[in-house]
Amino acid sequence: MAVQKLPIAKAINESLRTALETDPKVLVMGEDVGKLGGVFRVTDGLQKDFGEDRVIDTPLAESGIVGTAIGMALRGYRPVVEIQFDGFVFPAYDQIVTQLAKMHARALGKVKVPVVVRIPYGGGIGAVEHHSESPEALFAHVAGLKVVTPSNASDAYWMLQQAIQSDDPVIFFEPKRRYWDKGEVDTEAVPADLHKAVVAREGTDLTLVAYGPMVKVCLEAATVAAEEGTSIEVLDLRSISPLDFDAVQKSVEKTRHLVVVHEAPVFLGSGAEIAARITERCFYHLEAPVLRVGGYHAPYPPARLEEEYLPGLDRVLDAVDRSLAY
Amino acid sequence: MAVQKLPIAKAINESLRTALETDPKVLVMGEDVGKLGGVFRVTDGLQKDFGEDRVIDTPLAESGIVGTAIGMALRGYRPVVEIQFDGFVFPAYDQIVTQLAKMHARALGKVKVPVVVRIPYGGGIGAVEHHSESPEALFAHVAGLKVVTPSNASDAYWMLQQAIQSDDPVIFFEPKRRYWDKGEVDTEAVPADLHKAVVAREGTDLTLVAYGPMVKVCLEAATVAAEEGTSIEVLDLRSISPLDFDAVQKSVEKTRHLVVVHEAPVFLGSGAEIAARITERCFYHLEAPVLRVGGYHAPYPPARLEEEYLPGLDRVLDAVDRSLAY
Amino acid sequence: MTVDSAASTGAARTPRKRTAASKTAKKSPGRTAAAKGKSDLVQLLTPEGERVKSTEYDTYVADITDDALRGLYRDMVMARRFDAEAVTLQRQGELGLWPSLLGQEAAQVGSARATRDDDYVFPTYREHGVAWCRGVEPENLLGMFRGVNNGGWDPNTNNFHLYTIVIGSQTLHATGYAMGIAKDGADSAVIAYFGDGASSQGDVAESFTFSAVYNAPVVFFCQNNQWAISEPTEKQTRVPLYQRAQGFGFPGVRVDGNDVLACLAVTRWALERARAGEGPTLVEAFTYRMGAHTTSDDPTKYRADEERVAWEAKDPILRLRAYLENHTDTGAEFFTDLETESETLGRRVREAVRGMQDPDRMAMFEHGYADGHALVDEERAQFAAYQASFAEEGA
Amino acid sequence: MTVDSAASTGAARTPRKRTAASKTAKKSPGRTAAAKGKSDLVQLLTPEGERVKSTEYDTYVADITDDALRGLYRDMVMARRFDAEAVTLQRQGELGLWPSLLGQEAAQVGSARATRDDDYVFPTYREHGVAWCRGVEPENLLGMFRGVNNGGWDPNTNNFHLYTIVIGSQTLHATGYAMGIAKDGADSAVIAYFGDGASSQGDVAESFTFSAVYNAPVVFFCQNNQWAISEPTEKQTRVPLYQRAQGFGFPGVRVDGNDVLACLAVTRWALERARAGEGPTLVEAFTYRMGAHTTSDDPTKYRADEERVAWEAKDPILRLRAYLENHTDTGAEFFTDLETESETLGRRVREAVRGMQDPDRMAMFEHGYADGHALVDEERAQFAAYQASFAEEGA
Ligand SMILES: Cc1ncc(C[n+]2csc(CCOP(=O)(O)OP(=O)(O)O)c2C)c(N)n1
Ligand SMILES: Cc1ncc(C[n+]2csc(CCOP(=O)(O)OP(=O)(O)O)c2C)c(N)n1
Ligand SMILES: [Mg+2]
Ligand SMILES: [Mg+2]
Repeated sequence: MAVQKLPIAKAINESLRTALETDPKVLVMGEDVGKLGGVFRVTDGLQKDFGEDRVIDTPLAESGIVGTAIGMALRGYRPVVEIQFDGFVFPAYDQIVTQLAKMHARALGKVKVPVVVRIPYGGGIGAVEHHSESPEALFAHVAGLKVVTPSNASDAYWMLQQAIQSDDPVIFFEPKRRYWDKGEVDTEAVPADLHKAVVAREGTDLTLVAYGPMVKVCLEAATVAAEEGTSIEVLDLRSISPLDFDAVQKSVEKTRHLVVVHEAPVFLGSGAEIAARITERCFYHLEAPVLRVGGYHAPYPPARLEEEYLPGLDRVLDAVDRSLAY
Repeated sequence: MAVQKLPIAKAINESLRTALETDPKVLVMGEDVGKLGGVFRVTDGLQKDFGEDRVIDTPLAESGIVGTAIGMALRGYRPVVEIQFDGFVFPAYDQIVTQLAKMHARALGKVKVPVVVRIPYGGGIGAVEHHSESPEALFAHVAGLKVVTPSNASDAYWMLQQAIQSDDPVIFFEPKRRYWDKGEVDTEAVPADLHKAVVAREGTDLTLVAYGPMVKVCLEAATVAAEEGTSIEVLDLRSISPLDFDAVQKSVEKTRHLVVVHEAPVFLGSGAEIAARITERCFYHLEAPVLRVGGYHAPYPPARLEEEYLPGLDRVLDAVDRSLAY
Repeated sequence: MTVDSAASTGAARTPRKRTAASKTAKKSPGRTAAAKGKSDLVQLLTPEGERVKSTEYDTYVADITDDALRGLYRDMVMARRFDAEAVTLQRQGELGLWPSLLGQEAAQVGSARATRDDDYVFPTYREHGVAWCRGVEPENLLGMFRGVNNGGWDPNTNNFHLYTIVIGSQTLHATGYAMGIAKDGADSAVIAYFGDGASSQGDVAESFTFSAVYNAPVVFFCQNNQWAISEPTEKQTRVPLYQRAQGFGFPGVRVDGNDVLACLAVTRWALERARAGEGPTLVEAFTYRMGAHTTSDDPTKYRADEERVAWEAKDPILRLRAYLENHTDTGAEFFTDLETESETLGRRVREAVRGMQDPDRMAMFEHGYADGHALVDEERAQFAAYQASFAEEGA
Repeated sequence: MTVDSAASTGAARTPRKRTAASKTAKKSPGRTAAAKGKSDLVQLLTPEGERVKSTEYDTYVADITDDALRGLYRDMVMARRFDAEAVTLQRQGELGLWPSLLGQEAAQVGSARATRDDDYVFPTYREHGVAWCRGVEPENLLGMFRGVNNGGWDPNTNNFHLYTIVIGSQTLHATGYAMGIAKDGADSAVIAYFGDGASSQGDVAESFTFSAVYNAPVVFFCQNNQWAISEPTEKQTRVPLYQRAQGFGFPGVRVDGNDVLACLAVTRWALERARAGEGPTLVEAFTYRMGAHTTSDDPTKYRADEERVAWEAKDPILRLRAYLENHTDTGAEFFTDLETESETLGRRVREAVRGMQDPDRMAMFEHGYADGHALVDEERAQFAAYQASFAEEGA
């Protein structure tokens, strides 16, 4: 059946399954992706159905995982790599930044390295250190990479399809705290462009820009605000590099107020770039400075404090109020 | 003699020498820092004078260098680590981000890891790939690190002294294309606060914010602009984390125009944060959006194109003109 | 943390000078063995609890009296009891996660009791038994798994570093620390724990290189518990792990990780090498993770229960108990007293955890920096004002 | 890139099926040698140019006729000549930098000539001699050192990957590529070059782990040229590097890197192991960097000239010349012709470099992405408009 109601984790699993079925060059690799099906069960059942040769349990070495994936891509494969948690991508950072991101340009376009790096990211799951981070800006700043993140099951399915089909390396951030949120997935739909933002809710008074796990929070904020008479437009960015500034601009030209929300620390987070660029593009439209709600300049706190650290409904609405009060 | 005219590289050398002399816990380590004195001769003569035990040629492994430096810091040493070029810091990125940056907080303040990571950075020296990058935003986004960069010999000497004395890990970016620019160093002066910006030139019409290698370009731009009747204030940030927003704000409240210049790619570069935050702080003061001049979203180009890629006088003045034309 | 200091906490640190034993370490046996690439498993106590003679290692445990053996037994039982309590607390929702050491008590207690107070220990996240022997308050280990902090003890109190979660990272810290010891001219040593999975990380290889090149006094203690979450050791290596060391120029030796006496002997030997200036050693403790990887894990997905059952026969505690019962005059009272004592520990830990307060929300702005940071100050102030605004509303 | 394909460029790719030789590789000598930890240097040609018998490796060069030897000699001379020209061009300001291969010709030519066209090569930044044998247009190597590009050839034309500057990275790419070959069921193999310094990088260790675990058909060819810029090999390891492999479960062998015949034989053996499904091999070519690290380097700061002088006596080209002169009917004409040919190469390269155009400034916006990127499009357009504004001003 083409339309199913699936949790995000399962939508990703289905997307991987589709990719493995339709393209023999697609590989899935990572720590514990085989029999265990990944620590989040995202790759559940894939090794059983596609064999150890295509769904590969790797040694515990992230640089090795990405580095060998690059080699396999050079050989014509399309590896989809899983990094177990956000905080464990850094041993692979060198391979991602100096090799994966630059190899196509280095070769003047003569080789392609279509590697997808899947990273469950973000907090809110009560985990220990290194399991709750949002390092997307550290990848988006680097030319040669594309960085995307779905917020719902349908996007999870389709954006991963598109990421795998892309000839560019794609860092695919998965909002782990939303893995079990269900949504409709139409596997025969015509998906939106991978790198375009979508309006998740229309509104007229203020624009909330978010992506991944924060879209849900922003939609809730919009609902609450609506009850209070404020009409909020929620934009789901979906892609952080490239970032759909046109869509943000269009919304802001209408609403004249912009608040950006992400879990990552505010300082040099993607909100900084959005604020800078939208202010440039909409200097005469903005009635208030772009406000940002995000993490603090502190290591991600222990789980018992994460609700204080993470942008929640109250902090988003506070920023909305401050923006509208200008 | 207390006052000397020194090139930046030599000022750093003197600063390391002073540190080695005054604190037996200070160590210098890195690839080729010993007999060779580093590929830029910044550590010239130090091993000869302080021995192999304190000026340590390391195996060729950046993660190992930073990781063992952390261990030595836990033992009470104050290692000053050299990364040979900007593009080679990434193998150490994991140790820097997950260990060095977080260990003090992880231990609830019970341990300190006073490691300085010196990184010659930036382009303009006609080098091959990986030798001309400006990755400062990738460190400044990470809580737990401090990120500084001098633009002249006196700051090179003093800021390194302060970085070594700091109990926090400091990423010390050295503007390699300026290594041979001379300036006066007073080794008995009372230095400015490590994390405060300084006004490098006063002006009234527009503020240029820069750091490291771009300060010189901005000062030149200010000179040219002055001839054309425009009075530019140039702010040398010196510290990127923390970033002295108060100083920028103060200047912008006066000039009402701000242009930020750095070599790093504009997208998610430190200019984004400055633009976002200063717009928030100075929303009613700014007569133009904050403009940014920097690198493009492309891998650092081959040397023959770097002058096109790097912000130069013309591009800075163009931004000045655009800002003032608002 | 010598064997005799059976008291679990707060042992005063007593640095020692080089002993005669350490000076003779040069001619010690395992070194030659390793150089020969000997693949034997060092074992001093069979699974049935019979003492095996070892011309090579017996000298390293010659001082171990029956009392000392009982001390080791007690350590293992206490560690297991503590661990079981933590698993229960996790099930009850008091902890977010717990990585159980079940099955690895001998590897941890044997190696830890070989260390001196002035040695330094760099653990992974599973070294609860080592922490116990080092004198870390057991409840302090639970804070990070409850989510109230990221490391709840002062590493310098017991020379026991914080748990490190990013696999392999700590081996470099251990090496650097050991390099520092060498610089200081001290004769203490460092022990770095890591797992079979960790052996694949580049950092571990780099720590081997650095420690060999600088001849750092560090013992790499690899607990090969056969699994890295769901991956068996074959996914990390195709030869026994202890052999890895040879190619870096230092000896590696495989010890029965479920034999506390052998672990003690081999680690003592390795630490003495370190003290004697002979540089690093790799000890592979061949053991088994009897439980799940953590309380979040479901091992039925990837391993047959027979495997665990087979390893149960090699249980580290049972074999020492068999030895104590059959070859010493340890009375039944010792075991019942110990059970009482361990139950007391369980209760104490349970109460301590339940009484653990959530940190104040402002704590998240603390300790990011030792010397302060303007942005943190700004954000702290904004956050405080924001919180205060609710209070005002409420008022 | 077999020995017979002496033509330097554009050799057609001729994949071969598994040969009898490769099937018998299991019993091959070096493997046992390595397993035994044999430290002998494999040498087939002494520095004086005398042929040394080797029961182990002679079979691997049994097909090497005098003509083939002359081919190898020619390769080395051409590589050296090309290299010298590049050094000169750097001095003249035509190149920004040049890493000379001087002294490493035998290691490079011997190993490269062991590869088949359908094998794949992952070089560092110094494998000019390998590039030559693979048929890469020499002038293409110069682009990145002139600063006109970051890699001036299509890797798939000669199965010769781009130069990799970040030390050690390419060993993982090589391993992944080899894993892909295995997946394809092809019988080609991969050779990964790296230096003594690189052996310390975590990536290299991880490539050893991955290649061993997946039994990937890859040969790790380490040119131990004694120096990593200013650091002697002792700063990277305290035992011979070829031994590193054992601890990862595959053989390592040390070959005289200045003996082109031995390098050919040992690499053939290793490649046949790979083709036969026996997995990775580490070859350490013991050689010497006779020049500076790069044209930017000043070796007088850190090494005694006597060392270089001593190694001159082991020059790879001189020893083969001695052999050719003393043991074959190679006439003087061969050498004079070759000199002419190499001078022609020098001239051609010189002219090609001088004629190399700077790239168009818009090129910096190209190839960042295969599928395009909105921000790049925007910046490209802005930049073009900005440039056009000068044209307008000028007009
Ligand atoms: C760099 C990194 N990658 C992945 C993980 C996730 N992870 C936690 S424990 C573990 C397995 C570790 O296995 P091993 O080293 O054998 O130790 P054990 O858990 O068996 O004690 C993994 C993959 C991590 N913590 N760090
Ligand atoms: C990750 C990294 N760190 C540092 C450098 C700078 N660097 C370039 S070559 C070199 C020495 C390499 O030595 P070796 O591996 O022995 O190769 P060789 O140059 O001798 O051929 C160094 C340190 C680099 N390119 N990459
Ligand atoms: Mg394990
Ligand atoms: Mg070398």
